[in-house]
This record gives sequence, C-alpha cells and structure tokens, in this order.
Amino acid sequence: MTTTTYREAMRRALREALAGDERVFLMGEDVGAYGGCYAVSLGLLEEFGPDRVRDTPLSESAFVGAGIGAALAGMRPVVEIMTVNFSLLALDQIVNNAAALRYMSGGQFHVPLVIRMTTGAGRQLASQHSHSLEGWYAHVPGLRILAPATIGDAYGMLAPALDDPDPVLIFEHGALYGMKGDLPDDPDPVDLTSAAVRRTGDDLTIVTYGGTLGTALDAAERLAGEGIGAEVIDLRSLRPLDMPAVLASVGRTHRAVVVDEGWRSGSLSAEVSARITEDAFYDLDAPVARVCSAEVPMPYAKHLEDAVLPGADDVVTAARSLGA
Amino acid sequence: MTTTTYREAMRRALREALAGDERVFLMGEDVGAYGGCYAVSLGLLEEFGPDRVRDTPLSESAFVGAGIGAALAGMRPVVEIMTVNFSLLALDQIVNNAAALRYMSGGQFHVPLVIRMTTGAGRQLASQHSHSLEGWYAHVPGLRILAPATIGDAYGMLAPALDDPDPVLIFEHGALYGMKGDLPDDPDPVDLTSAAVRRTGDDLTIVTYGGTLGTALDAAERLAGEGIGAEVIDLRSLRPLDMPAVLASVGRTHRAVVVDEGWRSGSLSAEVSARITEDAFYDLDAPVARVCSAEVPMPYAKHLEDAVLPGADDVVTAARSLGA
Amino acid sequence: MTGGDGPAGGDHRLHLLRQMLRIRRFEERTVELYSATAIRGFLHLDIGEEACAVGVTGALAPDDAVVATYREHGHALARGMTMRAVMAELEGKVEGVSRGRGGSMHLFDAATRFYGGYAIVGGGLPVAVGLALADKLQGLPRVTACFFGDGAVAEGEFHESMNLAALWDLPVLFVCENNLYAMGTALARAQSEPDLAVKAAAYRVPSWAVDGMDVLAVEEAATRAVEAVRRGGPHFLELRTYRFRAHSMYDPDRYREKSEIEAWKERDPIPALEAVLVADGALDDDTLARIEAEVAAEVDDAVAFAEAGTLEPVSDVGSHVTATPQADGGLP
Amino acid sequence: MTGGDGPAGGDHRLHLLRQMLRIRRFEERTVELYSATAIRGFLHLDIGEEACAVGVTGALAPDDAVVATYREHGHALARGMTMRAVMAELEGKVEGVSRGRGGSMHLFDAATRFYGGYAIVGGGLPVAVGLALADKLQGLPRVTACFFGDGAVAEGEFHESMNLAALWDLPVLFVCENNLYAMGTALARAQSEPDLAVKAAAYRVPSWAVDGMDVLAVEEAATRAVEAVRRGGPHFLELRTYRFRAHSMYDPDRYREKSEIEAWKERDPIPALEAVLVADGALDDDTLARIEAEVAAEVDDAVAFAEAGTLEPVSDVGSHVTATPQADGGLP
Ligand SMILES: Cc1ncc(C[n+]2csc(CCOP(=O)(O)OP(=O)(O)O)c2C)c(N)n1
Ligand SMILES: Cc1ncc(C[n+]2csc(CCOP(=O)(O)OP(=O)(O)O)c2C)c(N)n1
Ligand SMILES: [Mg+2]
Ligand SMILES: [Mg+2]
Repeated sequence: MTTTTYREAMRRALREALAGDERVFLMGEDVGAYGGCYAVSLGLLEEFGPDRVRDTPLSESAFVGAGIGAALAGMRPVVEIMTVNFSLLALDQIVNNAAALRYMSGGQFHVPLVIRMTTGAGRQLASQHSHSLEGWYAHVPGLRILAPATIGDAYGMLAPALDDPDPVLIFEHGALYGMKGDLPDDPDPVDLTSAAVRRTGDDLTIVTYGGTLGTALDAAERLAGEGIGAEVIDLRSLRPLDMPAVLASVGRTHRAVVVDEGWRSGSLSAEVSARITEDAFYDLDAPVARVCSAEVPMPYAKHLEDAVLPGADDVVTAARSLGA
Repeated sequence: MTTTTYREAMRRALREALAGDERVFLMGEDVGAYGGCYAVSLGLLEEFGPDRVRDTPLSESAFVGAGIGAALAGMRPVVEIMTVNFSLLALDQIVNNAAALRYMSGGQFHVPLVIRMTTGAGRQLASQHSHSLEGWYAHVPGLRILAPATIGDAYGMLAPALDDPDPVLIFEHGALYGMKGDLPDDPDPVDLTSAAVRRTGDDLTIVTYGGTLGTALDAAERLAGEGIGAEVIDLRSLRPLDMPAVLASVGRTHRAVVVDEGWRSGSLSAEVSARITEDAFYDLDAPVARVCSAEVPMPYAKHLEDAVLPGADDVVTAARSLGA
Repeated sequence: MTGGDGPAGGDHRLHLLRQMLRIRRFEERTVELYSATAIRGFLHLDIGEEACAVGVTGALAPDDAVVATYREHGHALARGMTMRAVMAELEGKVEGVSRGRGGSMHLFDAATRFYGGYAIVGGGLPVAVGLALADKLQGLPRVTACFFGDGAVAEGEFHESMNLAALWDLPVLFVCENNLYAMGTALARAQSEPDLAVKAAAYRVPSWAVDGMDVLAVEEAATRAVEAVRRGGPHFLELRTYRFRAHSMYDPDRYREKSEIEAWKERDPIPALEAVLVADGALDDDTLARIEAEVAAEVDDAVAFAEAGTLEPVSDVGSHVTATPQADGGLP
Repeated sequence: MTGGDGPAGGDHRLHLLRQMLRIRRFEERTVELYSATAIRGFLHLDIGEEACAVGVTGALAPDDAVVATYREHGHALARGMTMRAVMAELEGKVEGVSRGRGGSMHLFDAATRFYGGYAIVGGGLPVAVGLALADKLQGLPRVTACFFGDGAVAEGEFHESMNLAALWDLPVLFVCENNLYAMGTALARAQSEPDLAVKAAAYRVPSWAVDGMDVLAVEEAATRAVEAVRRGGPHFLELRTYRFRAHSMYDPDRYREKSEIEAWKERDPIPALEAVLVADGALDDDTLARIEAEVAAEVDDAVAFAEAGTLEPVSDVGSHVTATPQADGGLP
C-alpha cells in the first residue's frame, strides 16, 4: 500500500503500460517536454523517449485521427487531449471514424485506441475551459466512456482500456488530480463494466460519477446526520451504463437523485433519470431528481462559478424534496 | 394559398429575408453555383449575386466562425452547413464562440446568427451521413434550436430566427424537403417559443419533432383504429423546450411516448422523458416511453436502415405497452 | 498489387488498360442499377478519373495501405477487391466488402489493406498519417497512399495532416485528385492559391504535378513518389484530372460549361492509352474486343453475384458495433 | 488609438514607452495578486512581448477591430481599456470589462471594438475573418487585427481562415506573435516549415517578419501593413518575440534553457527603447522616473478600484445567456 495521488496513480498506470507493451505510446500536446499540462506524464519522456512519449503540434483533429490510424495498424496509442474543451476540434474523428470504423467496415477493422482527457470546472477557467461534455460522448455507439473518480480507478482503468479492442475514452476530472489516497502495491484488476457502490444506504440512491462523487458523498454524510441513509453509486462507465446496479439500489431505496456537472438539459443525468423511470417506475416513491450545473457558460468569478456548479447543498435539498 | 414543398417554402423565406434586409446574406458550401446541395437556395445566386449568396470553400470551422464575426459586426448571416454530420467540424465555433460570446463579454456583444443544416437519415447514406445530432446542440446554453416539421414552419421560422439577437440553429430533416402542402400567401408570424399540438387525443401523448412527426402521426392514426386517442405534440423548439405544452397534454392523457431519430442513450428524448417525470410524476399512469434509433452507426442496406430507424410500428408498440 | 482477373500478358500497359476498363464498365453499370434502384444512397463515379486510381495503385506493394474517399470504386477495384464483392456492397448485400453496411462510400478490405472509404471530406487524412506512424514506429517499410480531392485541400485537416506527416517524416503519399471541382465549387473559387504544389511546399513536402488523364504518366510519377516516400518522408502528388459525370447521382451539374466537359472528354484516359498502344502495335481491334468482352463478362458476373446475394438478417444489425455487444445496442 | 492616461507629450516614442511600461507594471502586479489569490484561473503574461501589442495597436484607427487570445492584457490596455476595468475583471468584479465573467482570458470591450479574448487556440481567427467580411460587405474601410501565437499556426483554423480571408480579399491583419513556444513545444518541434512567411505565401497573403522586441520596428511595419490591408486584402505580420515568464502561472517552465531566457531578456523591449530615447536626448532619468511613478500610481489606483469593486449578485448569474432569459437557465 502506498499513499499517492490521482495524478500519480494515472502516471503509474501509463508507465506500466509503456513498459509492458511495445505497442503502447502516448501522444498529445505537451505530454513530453512540458511534462504534461496537468503533470500526469511528468518524467515519462525521459524514461521512454520521444517516439513513445510524443509531443504533438496544436492540431487536435490530426493527432486524434493519427491515433485512430495507428490503432488500426496494430499499435495501442494513448492519445491525450489536454481538455475536453479542445476535444470538439477532434470530435469528427472520434464520432465518424473511431466509433464507426468497426461497424461500417463490416467488422473487418477495429480501433484499439485510448483517449484521455481532462474534464470539468471548478478552477475559475471560465466559459471556454470548463465544460463537462462526457455525456455527449456517452451518446455515441462504438465508444466506451470511463470516468475514474477514485485513485484506484485512475490507476486501474487504463490497462483494461488498452486491452479493449475498441476505442475507450477516459475522462479525468481536473479537480481530482491532487486528491490523495492509498493504492495497493498490486491492485486487483478493474472491471470496466460495473458501477461501484461507494456508500450504502436504504433511503435514497444518489447516482453520480467522476468529479461529483465527492459532492455526493458529502451530501450523503450530511443526510446521514438527518437520519437519511443515502446510497452513493459511482457509475464509473458512462457508456455502457451499468443500469442493473442502479436499478438494484433504487429497487431498495425507491428514490433517486442523479448528480453530474454538465448542463442539466440533455445531460447524462437525463439519460440515467429516463432509464430509472423506464425500468423501475413502479418502484419509485418520488420522481427521480437531477442536480446539475446551471445552464450558463461558466463565469470566471469564484462566487458565480460556485453558484453554477452542483454542490452538496443542492444534493441535500434535492434529496429532501423527495421526502426520503 | 399556394401548393408548395418544404424546400420551396424554405427558399421563399430565404428570398424574402434577402430582399427585405440588406444585412442578410447566405453563406455555405455550394449554396450558389450548385444551387444548394438540397436545392433549397436554387436561383438565389442569380437573384442576389455572389456577395449575398456566397459559396464557401470546404472549411466548416472558418465559415461558421466567419458568420459569427459578421453577426458581431452587424450583419445577419444565414450560414448553411450542408448536413449536421459536417457540423462537428464547426462545433467548437458554435459552442465556444457563438453560444458563449454574449455571456463571457458580460452582455456587451451578441451574435445574431442563423445556422441552417440538414439532419437525419432515411436515404441510405450510411454511417457518416445519417446523424441526428440536434439533441447535442439543444444541450448548449446560449443557442436556440429549431426543428421545422411542417411547410408552415419551414417557411415561418426563418424570419423570427433572424430577428432573434442570439444564435439560432435550424435543423431541416433531409427527408422532408420534397414534402408537399399548402402555404398561405400571407402566413401568420410564427412563435418560436411554443410547441404545436398536431393532433388531439385523450389517451396518450406522443412528443416528437422534425423528421419523426410523420411517424408519430401515422402511429396516432393506427392507434385511433384501435380506439386509442393519441395527442401528437410537435416540439418545434428543442431549446428552450416548451414543457408547459407537453405537461398540459400529459396532465390530461397520463401517458407519454417520446419519439426522436437520435440514438436512444443521451437523446433529446431522454431530456423530455426526465422532465415529464420530474414535473408530472404523479400524473403518470405509466413510465414515459421512448422510441429512438437503434444504437449503431447507420448501416447502408435499406432493410437494415429501416430496422434501425424508429417507425410507426415501434411507436404503436410502445403506446400499447403503456396500457393506453 | 493488381486486382481483377489475373496477369494481363506481356505488356504491362495492357494491364493498365484493362484495369481502367474494368472501372469504367463497372461504373457504367452502377448507373443503370441506380436508375433501377438496386443501388441507393450517394453514388460518386470515378468515370474520367480512372487513370489516377489505376496508376497510383499500380505503384504500390501488396502490404502498402490505401486510404480513399467516397469516390473510391476505382481505387477499390484497382487495388484488388473483387468486382463481385464491390458490386454486392453497392447492392447492400452481406457478401459485399463491408457486409452491405458501408455502401458505395465505405468500401473496406483488410486483405488489401484498404482502409476505406471516408465520406467526411478530409477525414481520411489523419487516419493515413496514423497508419504511417504505426509503420514507422514498427520499423516496417510500408507506404500509405492517401487519396483526396481538390476540395479537401481547404479543410483544416489537410493542413494539420500535412504538417504532422512532414514533421514526423512519415511514409505517406498524399494523392490529390484535382478534378477542378468540389461539388459545384471550382478550385479557383475555393483556393486563394490554386497551385497546390505551392501549398505542399509550405509544409516542406516535395510535390509532383502530373497529367491525371495519362495513366502511364501517373504510374511513372507514382512509382517514383512511392520510392521516395519509402526512403523517407511524405510526398505530394497532384493528379490533374476531371470527372466526366456529375458529382453524384443527385447533382444536376449546373455549374460547368458543356464545352468544358466535352474538351476534357477529348482527353479520356482510356482511348488515350488505346491510341498509344495501337500506334505501338501493342493493341489491335481483336485484342481490345477480347478485353472488353472479358470485362463485360466480369461485370455481368458481378451483378449476378450481387443480385444473388443475401441480406444480412435484421437481427444482426447490432453486431460489430463493438467487439463485445453493448446493452445499449439493439433495435428501437 | 491610445489607451491610458492621455497624450504622452511631443515625442510619440515616449507614448510607446509609457504604454509598454503600463503593461509591464500592470502584469507584475497581477503576479503578486495571483499569489495573494485575488486573481485565479489561468493567467498568461505578456511580459517581454509588450512591443507587439503596443506597436500594432498603435497602427490602428479607432474604429478598427481587435481579436486577441487569452494572452491579451497588453492588447487590451494598449487598445484603450482602462487599467481599472481590466484589473477589476481579473479580480472577478462586476466593474470589470466583462463583468467579472470573463477573467484574464476573456477581455471584451465594445467601445474599443475589442472582440476578445479567445481561449481555444485558433478560435479567434474565423471570427476576425467574419468581422472583416462584414466591413467589406458594408463598404466600411475598417481593418480587423487578429493576434495569435506561433502554436496556433498548426491548427486547421489557421489554414481555413487564411484561405478564406485571401480568397475573399478581406481586410484582416493577421498578427502572429511568434514567441517560439506553444506552452512547452518549441516551434521547430511543431512545424515542419518553421518559417511562417512561407506559410502565408501558400495563401498568397503578403507577409512581413519583424523584430518583435523593437516597438518602433513593430509600429512601423504594422502601420504599413494596416495601410496595405485597408487598400485591400489580408496581410500577415510575424512578430519575433519571446515571453520572459512561464506560459501561465501553472507552468514550471522545464522546457527552456535558462540561458536562452537570459539572452532574450537582454533584448527586453522596454530598456531597448529607453536606450534609444536616452541616446537621442529624448529621455532623461527624471522623465523616466516621472513616467514610472505615474504608471505605478495608475496600477495602484487600478488595484484599489478592483478591490473596492463589487461582486455580481449570484441571482444574476443567469442573465446575458440570451437576450430573453430562457427557462432552462437558473441555478442548479
Ligand atoms: C466535411 C464535409 N463537408 C461537406 C461535405 C459534402 N461534400 C461531399 S463531396 C464534396 C466535394 C468534395 O470535393 P473534392 O474534395 O474536390 O472531391 P471530389 O468529389 O471532386 O472527388 C462535398 C462538399 C462532406 N462530405 N464533408
Ligand atoms: C485548441 C486548443 N488546444 C490546446 C489549448 C491549450 N493551450 C493553451 S495556450 C497553448 C499554447 C499556444 O501557443 P501559442 O499559440 O504559441 O501562443 P502563446 O501562448 O505562446 O502566446 C495551448 C496548447 C488550447 N487552449 N486550445
Ligand atoms: Mg474535386
Ligand atoms: Mg507561442
């Protein structure tokens, strides 16, 4: 067991992947000489050299597409898009090529590509640098979408993602990189397909992932103080969704709040809410509630950003409103 | 009253806009010499000249961004993106600039831009040319999203969209251009903010828009034959959503099916479903059902495409499953 | 690598002729099939441009890779996909190269390293860069030939891909089939600098401009270019060509003068090569008639094969989205 | 158009000096405020590059437009935003140029036609093209100056925007502040052709390369370039400059040699201009001390103003999303 950070856990996973498989290489803006925009890849250039830790020019579409091509030809690229905000420039490659190639080639080709990117707000980066768009990616058939919320997942999701013969996108919330915690020296392999119950409770299910897991756990703690037992489910995989896990919990608690950092309308929470209603309507004692970001481009000022983002308060209020 | 087509109605609206306001110009790939990919702008180049009906090179990001800049400086551009599939290349401009400029400039600037694009499948155009991504755009604060499903709306939405001081996106379903119908010589102005009840009924509400309105109406007709009265609501505006209209209907019928052509997970239907549940839970006699496309990149073969797309059969089946 | 029906006899030029004829006759038949609604969707014909596909693929080795656009019947056939499997694809049959899921715009073939069939203009270029990057990283002396049109040159992906390939010295042959139009938009109305070689130079990518109506010239230039790429770094080949038909079956072709089209038809690559061969005594009427008959038979056979083909069961529509089926698939 | 505190006296060069000092001292103070957490988010400093912003904006007319990047304090101040309003913005106060919503990366000002403040690299270029298109369509003899970095040149939007501006002959002055790095990536590791003038030529856009550490040279070149743009068509100005500080406050600056930074600091544009002025007898110690004192007072005043500023009420957070508030706004 070692005390480490989310950032270091991710780095350890990258290092082991690079060391363990010649086909793996890391590519993206400033992953090398700069040390990684969020220092995730710090030191890897020195260790593995510029062919395998490859700085790219500012050209998101081309280097993501190059990752697709390299994957098609037998490599196992890990492409870092510095943040989800910039990924829009590469979205065509992801949707129309990475996600579709297996299908439209009738199964002849496949794209064993991992794309990592930072997502989320909370650091006063304003309107163009604060998106949470992983819900969009979760809309696209052919992709697997992961959101590690813990140190264990930050470390443990990369290896199975690289083993997946299809494209996997990993969304790392920018506010988590500094999070500290323990990581076993030889952690168990992670199962990418299942959600995790991060706290148990009988009165209410809080469904969330990534950057808002902490928010949900804080809210659960406060609700416990009021005698309300909240179960917290970390989705972990946003596509496919582990609905059996969610439904099992809601089947017991009869109430659900879905929390995510995206804008509410058209958020991933909408999908989770719709599915709970579709599959557990008669189990529900109250409508599924959602706690998301206010629907505004993110303002810079801290008090405004705080107001826009979903907080533990908002989750507690929503939970109470369900009469749990 | 004239008999016309959806395509001609759109063209008439464009012609009147160009004739009526010097600030209006149309810009996009092949809007001029080619006559418009779907012949919407046929003849307008000859009538208004190349400055106002402006062919662009294949560079979606730049010409959409140029529309934003021109709008900032007082023009009223109508930018045509040939199809929604290509709009991913311009998505950064739309999300990070068009939608955000008013907010992040503290209200100093605004972007009176209209973007039109074709959406949808049904013409065997396969995986890269069959998307229905208007639901993604409806996620973005700062945008107004319209989906004309009738000839009246094809004609009538453009003028108020141009009057809107903020960016408006109009999604024209490719299968509708040839649709025939009547248009008054002097139609009433269209209210962009309200949904339309296209058929009344007391047993069930079908909520849809754009290309699947016909599907919904067919299904309603068949349900009528079974003694089930389906009310059909055409959302018309996908952002903001006219939820009062939807809720008023569901308040009477107690059952709802939402139909759209997007992939189900993360679709606009998810949002509509979640909102109905949130706001009318205790009115519902059954969970809200969704009928969407199968979650696959669109296959070329006709029988497969037909199977993937939501059809009247699927809507009827879903309606029956609600016990209406 | 050669496609089709075996070795073409002693004179390699006869082989090139046959390849062009295969494409021409194949596509002529697809027009009929389109009218008969056996083929649907978008259908973009290569007619007039056959020398490009034939000349360039003729210069490639079997384990080189090809990336093409939605206008790729010619490339697919020249590269070695069978006419049967391509025709079956166009008819949406499971015997098609892409199981009937791709259609005309998305031909794929692992056996010939034909990586598609991209219908978003410019979208194939980054993929080609990546294929070449993999080769370079693996130390494989392979070349990736990436076809695209003059219209694609305006897209940001052209710029980004040229730079990346040049910066990293990757074995990509960029082949621009400059047919002077992107749908209805003439090159000079799309590019402030219509000389594409100047653009290539801006990335330090060496370039050739070649008469794309002359298959011998194309093959020769492509051979030199492929060699150069194999020795190191990307090269750019501009093939000056012309499509005789409209952009797609939907295009009323309003934007070109008839006289312009007629003038280019005078330079049709097929009669042009025939004339050279006849003048050399390498081709006579009988031989030509024989080749035409063989090609016609191959086309007939392909159509028969496609029509006898089967439709993929609807219940399989969710397969091949991912290796392991996802619960989110399935029918509506 | 000049910003700041009024006319600078007879010698225009003193005005340029003052402008550069205003930017330098302003930004030095922002570093302190960042450490004190009064400023947060990303903060990108112009220090070392002041001659670019000052020289180019000096060449613009009042109704010309400016489009800039996230590294735009200098451009905003030189263009005429008040130090008070910019500082208030950085402190997130409603008195800020963008009401505290934009922060350092998104400075906007309608009065000076300063259209932002774009933080997606390359994202401002198409907007600049559109501003110029509007001017051309309206017959207004205005110029749009569009600033961006060397890193942006690799993005597809650079390519598309240059082509569009050149093809349509639009009055855009493309100003590339080539500081040799995009974050940690040196230009030569990002561009196969690092000579940016060659790139401009690929669009038939005339270009100038200028010493970006010499404000007089920048202003002179910019003046000629702006005139040329006003007469017709885009021009490209490469300003060879260097940032003395790290990319942002987060950047540990591991990728540059200390000696390289020191060598460039020898060419600091402020002492360089001072030396010229002193040699000419146009500046003496007293005058310099007076200017420095006035600038220091302006900075102090701006900080006091910002600190006394107010926070926008949280209840207003949903305003200015659209003209008419949408029901979908509001708090979580
Ligand atoms: C990104 C994108 N924009 C627009 C289109 C629509 N479109 C299809 S082909 C085409 C013209 C392409 O011209 P060119 O690259 O010269 O190839 P050609 O068709 O002449 O072979 C256009 C505009 C598209 N498929 N993709
Ligand atoms: C599209 C995009 N990709 C990546 C980033 C992250 N990023 C911010 S600034 C920057 C470097 C830009 O370099 P350059 O254009 O030379 O401008 P400079 O910062 O040197 O002034 C990068 C990579 C971004 N903001 N936008
Ligand atoms: Mg062309
Ligand atoms: Mg730079």
